[in-house]
Amino acid sequence: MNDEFENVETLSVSERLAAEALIVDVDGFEGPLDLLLSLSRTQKVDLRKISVLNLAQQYLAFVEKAKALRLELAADYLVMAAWLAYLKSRLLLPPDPEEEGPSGEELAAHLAFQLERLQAMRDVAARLMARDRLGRDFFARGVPETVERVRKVRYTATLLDLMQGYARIRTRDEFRPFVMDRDSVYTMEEALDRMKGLIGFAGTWTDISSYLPDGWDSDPVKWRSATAATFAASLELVKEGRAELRQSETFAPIELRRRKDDDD
Amino acid sequence: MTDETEDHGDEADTPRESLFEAPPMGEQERMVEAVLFASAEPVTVRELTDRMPHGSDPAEALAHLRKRYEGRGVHLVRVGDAWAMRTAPDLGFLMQKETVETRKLSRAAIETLAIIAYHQPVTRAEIEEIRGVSVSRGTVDQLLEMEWIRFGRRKMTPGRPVTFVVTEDFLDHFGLENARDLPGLKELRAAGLLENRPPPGAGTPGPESDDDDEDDATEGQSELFED
Amino acid sequence: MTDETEDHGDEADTPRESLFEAPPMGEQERMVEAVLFASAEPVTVRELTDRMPHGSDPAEALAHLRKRYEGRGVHLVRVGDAWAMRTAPDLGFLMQKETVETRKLSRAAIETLAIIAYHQPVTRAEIEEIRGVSVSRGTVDQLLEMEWIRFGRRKMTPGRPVTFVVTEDFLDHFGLENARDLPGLKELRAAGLLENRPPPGAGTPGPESDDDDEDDATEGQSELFED
Repeated sequence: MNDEFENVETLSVSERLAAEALIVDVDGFEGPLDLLLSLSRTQKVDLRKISVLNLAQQYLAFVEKAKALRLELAADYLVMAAWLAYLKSRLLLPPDPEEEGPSGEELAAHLAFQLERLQAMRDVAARLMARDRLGRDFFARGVPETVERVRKVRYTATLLDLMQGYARIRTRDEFRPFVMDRDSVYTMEEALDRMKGLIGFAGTWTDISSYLPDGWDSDPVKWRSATAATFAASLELVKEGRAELRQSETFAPIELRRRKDDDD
Repeated sequence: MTDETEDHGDEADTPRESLFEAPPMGEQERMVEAVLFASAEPVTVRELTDRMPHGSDPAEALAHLRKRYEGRGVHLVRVGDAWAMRTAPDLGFLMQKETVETRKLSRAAIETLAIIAYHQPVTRAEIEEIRGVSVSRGTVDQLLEMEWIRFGRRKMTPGRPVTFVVTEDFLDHFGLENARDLPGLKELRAAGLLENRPPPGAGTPGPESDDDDEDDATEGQSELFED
Repeated sequence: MTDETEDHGDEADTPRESLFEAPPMGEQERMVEAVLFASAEPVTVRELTDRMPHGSDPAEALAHLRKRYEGRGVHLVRVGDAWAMRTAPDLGFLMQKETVETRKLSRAAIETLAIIAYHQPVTRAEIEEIRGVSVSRGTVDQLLEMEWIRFGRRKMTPGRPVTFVVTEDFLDHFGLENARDLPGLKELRAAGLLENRPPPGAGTPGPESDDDDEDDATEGQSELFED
């Protein structure tokens, strides 16, 4: 718009003022329909009796004036101008039976309808805004008591739940994963440890039962475990080449001694 | 097994409530009075039913209460499906201290609001068609933010555009029982100014003319405006 | 109260030349009603006088209004020097929206509860030993809160740990006369309650295998309950 002003510098002051007024006017309108509605008021008749032809002429004159002042009108104003020029010609010329599409009268009627409808909306908007309004004319409770939302959770369980729960724990105890009861078990590792310590002194054949740890010969369960472990450990020592085993006959005591060449 | 357990629980619950008789109507009236009085927002009958003792009839209590407050400094008003207590409008002058400065609405916003109220459910394109200019996003946003409008059902027309309708807050703010009470609504309808008239020669007939879904699309509107 | 009200009234009565006649008392009552309703804070007689038309007598209007609201769902109450409307105290329950949600007790809570019931008085350490997992504070708190368990005597063992026992409420809820009425494992099995095989790997294989411990358990229980 400022560029336009530079171009109008040659205009007289009054012309420029007029131009500015027009800009303000155009800016003040919310589009061509708003401008048309405003122009239609100058006809001072009921909107339903408005002369659309006159209105079209008024609008076109307005646009001409703007052009003369070299004001740049927004595109939609120019589109409307073109459309109204077309409408004007349709209204002025006798209807051409060849031509398809709506008649000039139909187009004019619709424009009149649009204007009337827009005006109606403006009227009711004003009536709406003039109503008694909450917070201005009538009021809500000043100290609203908030509704407390208490969410209570009630837990339930039945006797059955309880008993099943208990049964679950007890049976879990009974059937816990199998773990060897170590109390009366003498492992081969233990026997091996013990025998490795003692074997250095076994230069002569010795019954392996003498290698049993103290206190493991009275309880039969313990004795069985210790004997088995000691025997297995003896075999291991032989396999390592550190000892020799012999048995004179079936069920005779098994004897063990250090290998002669195992000096160190 | 679990089923049995739950059945058990239900049995314990069901008979308990029906053991109590609904309180007398006078008492119910007091209850409705207290609840509505305490709330700044309108309260629905449904909500009242939920909060009052089993077997209460808040609708009847409301009718009694409304009568009782007739002509008083405080009124019982209906807002859509809900009820609220509001000071009598003629006493607004006493409440300068309580007056809430409502945000100044632009002319565009006011017109848009009116169009939505009178034409709801209405699409943005329809609003633009009526105003003859495009509707700025800000205008709609402002109205949405104020909770005076909300999205309605989509139109059953090509593109299934969203529609806008006014809210209960809108009704509350403007002291309307429902959208049917909008000022001048009847006259506008009689004058055919609420019709969605397609421009002649637009080629495509308007959505109303031949769409099977027409009822669906306009239902809300007719619902609101038919009586 | 009434006296004080009248004292305040004096202030209002102090002659002020007024060009206008005061509105009728009924109107004044409406005004006071509206102001008290809409005000966010209690309103003093002085404030009322300032707000109302010249020559009004808010103290008298208040007295009328107070009478009018007697026995209603809303009361006129005095707060210090000022007046306010409040919902009747007996209707406070309406201002609470209670939603009761029934939830099944968690497995951990049920197990803990069962151990307490079967082994009471029992310490937390004992519960943990029996369950094989530590007992969360929340679980015990929850049971205490539900008033299904309570603290029992301290154990006479090092550290004198607290014990837990079940309550009357617990017995009521489960329809037991006595915790000793709880069935032993043998009975549970007879009732088919142990057939529910937990998924493999849960560490609880079928019930068939071991009968010895069952008796043990029952024994332990009665032992515990004997004292």
